[in-house]
Amino acid sequence: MELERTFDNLSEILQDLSFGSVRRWKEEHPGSKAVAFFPVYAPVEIIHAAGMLPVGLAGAGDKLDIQHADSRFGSFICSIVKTTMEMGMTNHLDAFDGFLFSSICDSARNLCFVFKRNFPQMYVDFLHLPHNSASPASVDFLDAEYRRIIGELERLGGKRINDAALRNSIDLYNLQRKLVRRLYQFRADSPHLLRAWESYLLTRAGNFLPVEEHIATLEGVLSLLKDRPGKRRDSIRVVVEGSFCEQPPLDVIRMLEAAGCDIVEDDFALAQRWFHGDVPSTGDPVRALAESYVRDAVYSSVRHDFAHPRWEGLADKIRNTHAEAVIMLIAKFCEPAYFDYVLFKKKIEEMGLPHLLLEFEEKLFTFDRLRTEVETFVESLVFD
Amino acid sequence: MANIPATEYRGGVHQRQKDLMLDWYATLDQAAHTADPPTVSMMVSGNCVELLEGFGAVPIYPEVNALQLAIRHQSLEPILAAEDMGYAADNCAYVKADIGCYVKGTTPTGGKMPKPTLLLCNFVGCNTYAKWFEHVATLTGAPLYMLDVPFLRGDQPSQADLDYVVRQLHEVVTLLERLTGRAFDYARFQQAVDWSRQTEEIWSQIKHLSQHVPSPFDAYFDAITLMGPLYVHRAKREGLEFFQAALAEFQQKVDLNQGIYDQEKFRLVFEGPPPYPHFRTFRDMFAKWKACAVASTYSTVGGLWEFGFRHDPERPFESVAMHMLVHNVTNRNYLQRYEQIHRYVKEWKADGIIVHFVKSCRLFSAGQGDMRDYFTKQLGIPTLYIESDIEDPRYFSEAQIKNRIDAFFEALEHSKQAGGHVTREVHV
Amino acid sequence: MRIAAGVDVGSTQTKAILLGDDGTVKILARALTDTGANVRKAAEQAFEQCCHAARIAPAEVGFVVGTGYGRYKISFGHTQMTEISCHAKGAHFLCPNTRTVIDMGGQDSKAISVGRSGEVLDFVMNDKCAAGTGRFLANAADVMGLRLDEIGPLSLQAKHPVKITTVCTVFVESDILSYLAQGKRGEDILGGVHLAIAKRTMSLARRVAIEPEITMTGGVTRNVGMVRALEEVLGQRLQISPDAHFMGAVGAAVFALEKLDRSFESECLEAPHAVSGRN
Amino acid sequence: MPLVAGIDCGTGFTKALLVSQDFSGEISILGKGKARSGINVDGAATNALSEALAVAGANRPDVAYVAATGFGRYSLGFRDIAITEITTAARGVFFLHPEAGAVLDIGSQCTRAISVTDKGKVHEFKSNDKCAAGSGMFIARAAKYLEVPLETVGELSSKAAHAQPIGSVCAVLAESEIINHVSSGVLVDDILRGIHESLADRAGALLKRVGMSKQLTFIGGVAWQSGMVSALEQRLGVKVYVPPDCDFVCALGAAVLGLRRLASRN
Ligand SMILES: Nc1ncnc2c1ncn2[C@@H]1O[C@H](COP(=O)(O)OP(=O)(O)O)[C@@H](O)[C@H]1O
Ligand SMILES: Nc1ncnc2c1ncn2[C@@H]1O[C@H](COP(=O)(O)OP(=O)(O)O)[C@@H](O)[C@H]1O
Ligand code: SF4
Ligand code: SF4
Ligand code: SF4
Repeated sequence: MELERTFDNLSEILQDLSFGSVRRWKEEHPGSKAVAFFPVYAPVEIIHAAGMLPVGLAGAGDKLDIQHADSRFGSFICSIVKTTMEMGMTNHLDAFDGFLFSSICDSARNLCFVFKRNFPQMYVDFLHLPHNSASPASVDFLDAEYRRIIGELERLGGKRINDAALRNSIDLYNLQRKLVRRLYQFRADSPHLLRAWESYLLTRAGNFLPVEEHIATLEGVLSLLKDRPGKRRDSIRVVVEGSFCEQPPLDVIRMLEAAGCDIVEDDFALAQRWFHGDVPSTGDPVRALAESYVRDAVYSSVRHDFAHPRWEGLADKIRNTHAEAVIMLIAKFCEPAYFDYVLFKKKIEEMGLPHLLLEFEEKLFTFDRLRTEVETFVESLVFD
Repeated sequence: MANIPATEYRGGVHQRQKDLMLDWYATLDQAAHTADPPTVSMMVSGNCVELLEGFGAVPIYPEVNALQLAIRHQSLEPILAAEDMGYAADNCAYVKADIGCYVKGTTPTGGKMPKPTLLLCNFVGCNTYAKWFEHVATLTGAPLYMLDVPFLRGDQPSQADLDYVVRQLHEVVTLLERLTGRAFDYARFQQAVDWSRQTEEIWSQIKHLSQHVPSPFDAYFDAITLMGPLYVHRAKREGLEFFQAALAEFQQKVDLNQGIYDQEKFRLVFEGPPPYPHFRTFRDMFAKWKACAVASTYSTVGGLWEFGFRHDPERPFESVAMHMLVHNVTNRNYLQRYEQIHRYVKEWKADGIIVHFVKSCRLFSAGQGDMRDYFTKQLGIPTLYIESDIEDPRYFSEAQIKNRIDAFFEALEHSKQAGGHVTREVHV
Repeated sequence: MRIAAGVDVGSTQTKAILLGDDGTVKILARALTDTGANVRKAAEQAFEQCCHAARIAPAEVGFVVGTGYGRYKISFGHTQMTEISCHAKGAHFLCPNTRTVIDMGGQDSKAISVGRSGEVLDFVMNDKCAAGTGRFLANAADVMGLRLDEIGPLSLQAKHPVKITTVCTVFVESDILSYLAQGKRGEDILGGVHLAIAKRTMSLARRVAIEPEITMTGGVTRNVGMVRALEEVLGQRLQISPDAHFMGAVGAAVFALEKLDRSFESECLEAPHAVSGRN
Repeated sequence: MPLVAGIDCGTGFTKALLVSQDFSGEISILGKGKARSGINVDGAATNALSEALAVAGANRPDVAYVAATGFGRYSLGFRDIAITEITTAARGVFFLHPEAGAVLDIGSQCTRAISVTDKGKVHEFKSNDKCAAGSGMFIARAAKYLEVPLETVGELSSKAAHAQPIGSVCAVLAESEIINHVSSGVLVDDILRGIHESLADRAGALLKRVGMSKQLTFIGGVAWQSGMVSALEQRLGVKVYVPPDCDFVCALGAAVLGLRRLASRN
């Protein structure tokens, strides 16, 4: 019961496009700012250490009609870019004082500058994350880039960000990521006790809850899960890959499970699992963050490290979770994900696993087509 | 085949350009057979061809191959081959055409393409480059260096940005020394930077000639002809001589008050890459209205020199880095592009802007709607927005595009007859 | 009296208008016919019908301007103009305070920002995809087993309009069928369909500066459901002339009359067949 | 002997097929029926089933198990199981023709390519779900515009001498292109041939992605059209086999799978 209530609660917050929880936080912390970031690889620790609320915005889902944004972003552009623009143009983002974008793809990058023009009252910045992990110069560069952002945030917040605060933030987010990893481990071991849409809600909550609250929620849920009743079902174990940025509708995740998939790994709301391990909180914290991004970040289609290719990362996931199949769940018009599909596919085939490519949009109200494909896929694996 | 439109410029420049490019292809063919000279594959955008001169290495530009395929109506087949491998309908078709060629072992000229000594991904703006090079590296097994150029967040790069790029350039030098077995010839590099400086000066003068009414050449369609030598030969004596001759030719036309039409009726600024698979058809749609491009952003992909930047032989590495960081349209942010276009409209005396949305290329096109909004609503400059593709012949709907272009000119003609520019109230 | 004609060869329907000028300009006759496969014939037919209705010989018509997607096929026309210029011109002629035109036809929709003398200041059209056009509505009617003129009124009764995922003219059928299979009411489905198109059209139209008065033109003006849905999304009234469906032809005829006045020869006169589907 | 019904609730037509299995394991087809789908899935299915029952000389209570497939499978109230039309297409084809290899299914709204394993399971499949261009409905509309009956489309296209290529990617916009061709005097046969060729090319692209074999089994309503068959053979260089009741293949596959489920239940 308590678990169900938590999930209901979270899904409500998730769908609240007026960002009541952010407004409430600002009321409780007078004079503080809220800074939104585009969902992948933002230095949340820095925003947090500035005494601000970092909020990961992953589009508006199916709750907002696009009526203004496609006059700015035309055809062949993914939906998250358009709904984010739409939220801005319809005053849904008034609770935010800043918006941080990063170098993940051309659409998101151009969105940053279109934002700058359209919303001059907001602090809008672009973080260049290095793509050359092989060069030692990368860490120095990112170190400087983070310090530039720190300077901007200090200007915005009117106060300095000190190392102690930054270390404290790093510890908190380390703990948060550890709990999320534990949640994923639990799901991989007992997919019948924790459904993917539930773990999705829990992870995604990390995007908008204050980290302290998110930690408490995760701890609460983890302690309750152990005793949850449940029965193993006849399903196939799948890894879902490709929705690291734009998020599929909750119903699509539910549909995958209803069609007979146990999702044992995924990259939904990747934000909460950026690093493989902990960011060191001793020594220079800014440098530690920069080092962690360059050396220890989890792969995704928008991070380039040719020495540690993404397809090997996927292979590891498959092996670690003993998955039987892969579902590539890609947002329509997400160019980085579609490029990677080719190399992922090659790897999956080399491993002798079946896979299915599915495309989604944030706004999807009828699922017949997708469902037919998933069911066929499952039928081909279970029927003899 | 369609006849050559009367408007297409066919002076001596054209023949010399052809010869230069054929030379280049011949060298690549030779490299494919003898592995000499060394070849470096890189992107046109903000390319660092000067650095290669320090090794006597030759650039391979996958984009130039891709555009040659499209112009010769050969792009669909490799695109389909790539789609068979799993590339999506919406992926950049430049990449698909190039990958398709690797798989099929063909080139647009029929010659052989060498396996590059180094894949140097000069990551200048376009995220697709990074994918492209990774994919070619996996396909060919050629070594890859990802030269990460920080995107311009403000108007100018920071010292950290500059240091980062310079350090990587030095890493590339070390890597190339190992791969080619040749020592880096600093003096030759410096000389190359100096050739570039001089070529750029001439190129900039050429681009300013189109400020003249009538413009002596079309700064979109004709400028593309000049882009090959600009990227391949800029850092060589041949390049400089080519552009000197071109300048003389165009200057003569200016002196004679010759435009590309008997009477130039409209002056335009073009934004976005052209629809190469339908290049002629597209050009004719403007020729019909005697409309001439006086400036274009696409012709500044490789470098933006008309506003003053020159390579500097005194600071060769820094100036190469600065060129990659700031002085090419792809690494500049969107608002800087608005400014660039706006300057063109004012200083090159244009009547309107053509925004060509290219489905393949989000670098250019993601946000062009906002650009249109800015120019029409904020500045009141007539702006036409049309969609097709740079490489994929399937996305060109002739009747629809023609319809829009005709309507645009009907409106422009009407307001010109009514006296001067289209006037409209400015809304903010 | 000087007589001029405008023929709008649309993708779905061909419209012709005869204008007479004996000091005051007035519409002498109108004709409407399905375009069908033989574009040239449809154009001739509409033109002849007009002449017949006005009891004049075709030779008495001093100037004919063709417009619409099939304009290059008109063998008897003197010149062609794009339908964008013509809709603006027509709207200005019949509703002189028009500042914005929203045209919804069979295969495309467009929004035009119009200057004080009827000139086009700015325009946008839907691209590539026929999604969200009159054809889309016709398809929806087909799937529901209704006549085209029934769906508009029915959609007005919607209480809980459904959400439509796709606005693809072809795929909308499976959306509709799946809602029907779920037992949704016909009016709610149609309400959803109309609303989806209205939103799509408005998001297109917002690309030009929308200023009152807003005049709607094209065949879809006959669909009251669509008109209401657009007004709702727009939050403003639309002006709809009784000749809204003929607006392109009206504009073409006005141009024709002007040309007659100035005996003006366009420099861009193009021979039929200049554009073929082939590249 | 218990009967098993396979019912394919398609977007255009609902097809019902009755099978039974004797003690040696031999499966025989006893009857089939077809009805327009429309809004009421149960109604259409009942009509189709009644027709099949009449052919089989059996009554409703004889039907022990109903396997539903096709677009409306979940809306069929009296089903025992719902299976996707891709799985049933593979099974149906495999039943008729075990060396099938690859299956191409072109229905009103969807084109699918399926590769089948040597056990009759789906190996891989791809469908063109982005855009309706290249599906049966496109042909049906073209036929309407060209004012020729759908039934004669195949024959006309087979006769064509100079195929007229169709460039548009959109089914709707392709119509205006077609109209253009007509009015510039291109023969109807040549246009239809062009349509078939462009469909064959699209189908070829899908087939390549699932792995094409030398043999291709072609089902779905469009398989009626001989011109499409020859276009496929010509453009793809494969031997195309069209099962006699190509529109009942999914219903058959459903029935066959239904028999298995019934057996495992008993
Ligand atoms: N009586 C009617 N009731 C409702 N809609 C109609 C009616 N007549 C025509 N339409 C709509 O108008 C469209 C045709 O509009 P039109 O402006 O003539 O298009 P085009 O110029 O492209 O031929 C049809 O697709 C249909 O949706
Ligand atoms: N008698 C026929 N002759 C030729 N083609 C036909 C015939 N009947 C149907 N078709 C084609 O088949 C398509 C319908 O195929 P079908 O497999 O029944 O679709 P679905 O199962 O999706 O309803 C039609 O759109 C049409 O193109
Ligand atoms: S969904 Fe893909 S294309 Fe869209 S913003 Fe995210 S990474 Fe970029
Ligand atoms: S996305 Fe654009 S800039 Fe990038 S490779 Fe493709 S065409 Fe070139
Ligand atoms: S989605 Fe539909 S309307 Fe759009 S291009 Fe495809 S067939 Fe045409």
